[in-house]
Amino acid sequence: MTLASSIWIWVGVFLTFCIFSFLYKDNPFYKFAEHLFVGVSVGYSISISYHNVLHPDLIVPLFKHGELLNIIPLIFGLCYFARFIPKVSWLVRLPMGLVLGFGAGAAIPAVLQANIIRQVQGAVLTPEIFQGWNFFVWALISLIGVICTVIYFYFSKERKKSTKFAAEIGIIFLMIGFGASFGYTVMARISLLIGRFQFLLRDWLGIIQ
Amino acid sequence: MQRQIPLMLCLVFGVFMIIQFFIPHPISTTAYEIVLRWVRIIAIFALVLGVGSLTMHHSNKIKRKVKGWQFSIITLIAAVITALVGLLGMNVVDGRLIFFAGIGRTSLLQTFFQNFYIPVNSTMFAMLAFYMASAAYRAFRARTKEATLLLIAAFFVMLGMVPIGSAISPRLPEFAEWILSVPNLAAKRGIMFGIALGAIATSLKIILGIERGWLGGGK
Amino acid sequence: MKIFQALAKIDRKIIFAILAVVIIVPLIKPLGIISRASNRAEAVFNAVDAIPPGKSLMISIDFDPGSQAELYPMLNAILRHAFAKDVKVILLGLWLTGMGLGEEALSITSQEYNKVYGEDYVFLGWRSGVLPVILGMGEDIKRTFPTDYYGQSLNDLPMMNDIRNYRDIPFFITLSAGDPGMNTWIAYAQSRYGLKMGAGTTAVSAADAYPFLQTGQLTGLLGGMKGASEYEFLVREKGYSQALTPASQAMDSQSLAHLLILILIVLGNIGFFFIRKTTAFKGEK
Amino acid sequence: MHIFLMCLLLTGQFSPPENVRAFDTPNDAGRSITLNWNPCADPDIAGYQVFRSQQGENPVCINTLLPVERQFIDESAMDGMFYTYQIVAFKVVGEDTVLVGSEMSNLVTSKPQWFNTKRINVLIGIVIFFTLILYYISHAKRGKKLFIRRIAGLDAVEEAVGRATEMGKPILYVPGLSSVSDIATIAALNILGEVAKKTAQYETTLLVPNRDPIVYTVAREIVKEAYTSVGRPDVYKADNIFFITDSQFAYAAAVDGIMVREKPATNFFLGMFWAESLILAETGATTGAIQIAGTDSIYQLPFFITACDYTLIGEELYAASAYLSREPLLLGSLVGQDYGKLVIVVTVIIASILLLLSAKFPILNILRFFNVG
Repeated sequence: MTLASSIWIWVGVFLTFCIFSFLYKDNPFYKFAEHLFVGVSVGYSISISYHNVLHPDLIVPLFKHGELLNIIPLIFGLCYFARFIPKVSWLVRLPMGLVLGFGAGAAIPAVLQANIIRQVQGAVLTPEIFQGWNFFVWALISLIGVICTVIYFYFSKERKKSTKFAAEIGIIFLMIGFGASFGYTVMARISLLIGRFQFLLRDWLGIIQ
Repeated sequence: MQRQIPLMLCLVFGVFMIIQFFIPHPISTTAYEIVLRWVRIIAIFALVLGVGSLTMHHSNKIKRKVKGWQFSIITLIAAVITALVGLLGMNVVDGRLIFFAGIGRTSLLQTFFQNFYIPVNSTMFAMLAFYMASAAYRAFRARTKEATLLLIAAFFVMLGMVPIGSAISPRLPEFAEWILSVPNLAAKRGIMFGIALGAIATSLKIILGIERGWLGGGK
Repeated sequence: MKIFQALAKIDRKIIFAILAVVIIVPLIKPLGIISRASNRAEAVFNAVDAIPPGKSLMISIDFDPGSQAELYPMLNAILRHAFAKDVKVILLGLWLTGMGLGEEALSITSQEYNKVYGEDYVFLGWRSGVLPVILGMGEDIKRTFPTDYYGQSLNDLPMMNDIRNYRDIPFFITLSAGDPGMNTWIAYAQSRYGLKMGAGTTAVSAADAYPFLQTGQLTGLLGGMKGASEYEFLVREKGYSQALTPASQAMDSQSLAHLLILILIVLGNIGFFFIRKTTAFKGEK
Repeated sequence: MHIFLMCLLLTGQFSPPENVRAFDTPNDAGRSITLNWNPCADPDIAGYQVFRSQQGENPVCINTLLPVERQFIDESAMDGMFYTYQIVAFKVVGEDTVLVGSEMSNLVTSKPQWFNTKRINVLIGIVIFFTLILYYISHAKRGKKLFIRRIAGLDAVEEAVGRATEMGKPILYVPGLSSVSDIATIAALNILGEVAKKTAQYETTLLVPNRDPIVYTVAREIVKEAYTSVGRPDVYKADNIFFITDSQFAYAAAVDGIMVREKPATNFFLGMFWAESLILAETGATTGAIQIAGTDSIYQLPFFITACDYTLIGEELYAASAYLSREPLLLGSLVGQDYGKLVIVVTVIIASILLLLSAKFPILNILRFFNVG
């Protein structure tokens, strides 16, 4: 066991305990660490944005290479500042409209392709299922599961006997699916805690390698 | 005009992006690349909104001496110092502080990240494991047959996905994998169809200006 | 009956303490439960293994320190695998606050294998806007990232000479903690440009990846810290690295903690049924 | 050039790559030609070289490939120029490199295309879904009635309000932790209006803690309006709808505090939630409140389902909000999406039947044309 000598490790340990102290209750130590974090995160974002985007993508092409076409997005971008000037605050809608339109237009074919067409293709039964009984049964169960889940989320018809039954099957699949996510989420949270203990035991106390 | 022009822009760029998807011709791809570049540059400024409103939020707190205003000072000071450290490219090389040396591995920005950002950010979510444990005991109940089914599936996934599961029985990981790749897959695919259709409907409404809640953003 | 009522009143702080013990003890005194790699993890490993030496693997950091314990060991293991196989690496990220982690991982692993920046690996860093970044790289990487993370022009980095867009990337891995991440890459890069990709995800979203695995939109999956440990195991088994394997070391604690949670759920529910039954009985009277 | 001559000289040492086909790469922006070939039978070859001859000039080596390659896409071709290609296999024998070349390929030129035929299925999808959604939205806007079934969760809402009244305890309503830009938040606010009408009638206290300042102002308006609409503005207490903090966990801790102190009879958690869902639902469960949750966050749903008495799952939340608000835009697009689902299910079933039959009757393979299956 060799205690860490770096002052920075001790800073990290102090902040770790500040956050953990929330388990007892919300307290000034937690608030301190949280507010420090928010501040550092803003400063960090500003720095990375400048070095990775603002400088190489805008300042250099515009002022060093004289690519004047970049003035257009620059003007749109500056409109975001209008938010803080009440008289012209509507100008902020210009970049918003452009970006939203772009995003929506890009999303429609992408979502249709990746999440509907490819998934329909995946759900369809193919002659390959005749290769063995398990292929056949599992593929059939999957297909029934998909259809029943979709029926569960069908709202524009009153549920009749058959659809009611299908929706009940659908909820079974949904619950198993949520159960799987649940199990995995438990796993995720535990892992994160282990990660912190590894930091404390390894980097700070030097008990483990 | 304050509404028409933004809506028009939204429509034009939305329709362009949809049509462009089907046209591989250079005329279309050149325009496409220009649009991508513009959006990327505009997106930098969106950060201004975030930083601006956060700064205003905290400085207002300080001005009005709202409860806990002292903590807002910490946020603002931390933000300014970190931004300076990063923008001025401060680096510590062989114990000496040098400026305009970038944001690489010797930079003070990287040191700040590793020792202020990482501990807080990672511990915040690590804390949830404790709440998970206490909720496991006090709240996760098989109160309905749906919840029972959910807990049973979770039971097998939790056991089957860690090494101790396969130590108990090699069947456990197999069964967990079956749960994931048959019923779980079906459920997730069904949900995905719903979400995808919702996304398409929302996007379409935005492009056509039927859904214009975002216009309120400028008021 | 009284036992259950007493048990129901256990302070949550005692449960907190038990969990801490269950995690810490196996970290110090490992139990040595053997861990094997799943087919899903092997698929990712094999895809990286099949990249011809000299070609490039692209990795995207779509997480921040909030999921460091799960995804950071994956990043390290994959980097070691690629470096040991003389596969070049292009690292970038969609999460701004993950950049520091990428920098750290590269500085550690590149030294272990004596890799030269610009020839064996590049760090493209972060660009704003997510969609224009993913879509832009499908057309031209150098126009999307004129410079790397450090501000150097990509034209000055020799390994980027033969790389124009996704067609020159034989395999891609997203290390995804949410949005933007796995779903974004699948919708915009995989479907549109046919990029062959695998995913390392936090366990939280691992179950959501299964529809994509079945359709082949995803080649393989590393799910959470367990997935990271599987990759570490494969890299070690094949002799590519002797470095520490933090995710594998954590698996004993992970196993025991899962057992604890399961026991807590079962105990809690037994108490629940017992108390509910007795109160229902009283109600009938 | 030198190598090229050599390869011609040494032909015959082992069988050359055969059947080299060159064609304009389809569905692209031009400047690209695709080559396919049948590989050498010899397993020991070290790789292939690609030679290109431009407009009948001498061939030049443009790339060297690994022996596993079967295809090469030449992205250095110019549109409108005519090329022929040759694939040369090479092999190391002792100290010499032995080369064997294929026959020259067909004459080929590259050009850009105006329509990506591979994406025709996406185009069909867009036409179908756009039509459905727009048709039902306009239908609803013209004031035509659209049917949405009442989901069971809404009965649970009424029951829960009733129970709180009986017990004389307050109701806690958490409208999620996100902003108004989230559809889930909008849905939560719509349902809040309905709950507020009930609490106004029964004179039950309604507590609404907020994390987002804008959601807070909207929530206040909605509750006030609901109280006025049922004629009980006198019972409305502005202080019961309040802003706590924008910090995620501090908010959760504060709401926990309210639950422990005030012991509400009913807790509503509707809207968008993140990791804090667990903390909220747990405390609520231990105080013995009836809990009704609803969110579209898949990751938080499992916690709500196990810790709450009733949970609105994903789209059920939207449906509940559309049912209560009767807003044409919400209704129309919900019904349009429903028909979209119908299209998906029918496609899957028909395609499955056709594909399974195609094992017997190959003519049904026509589906491959649409890339379905």
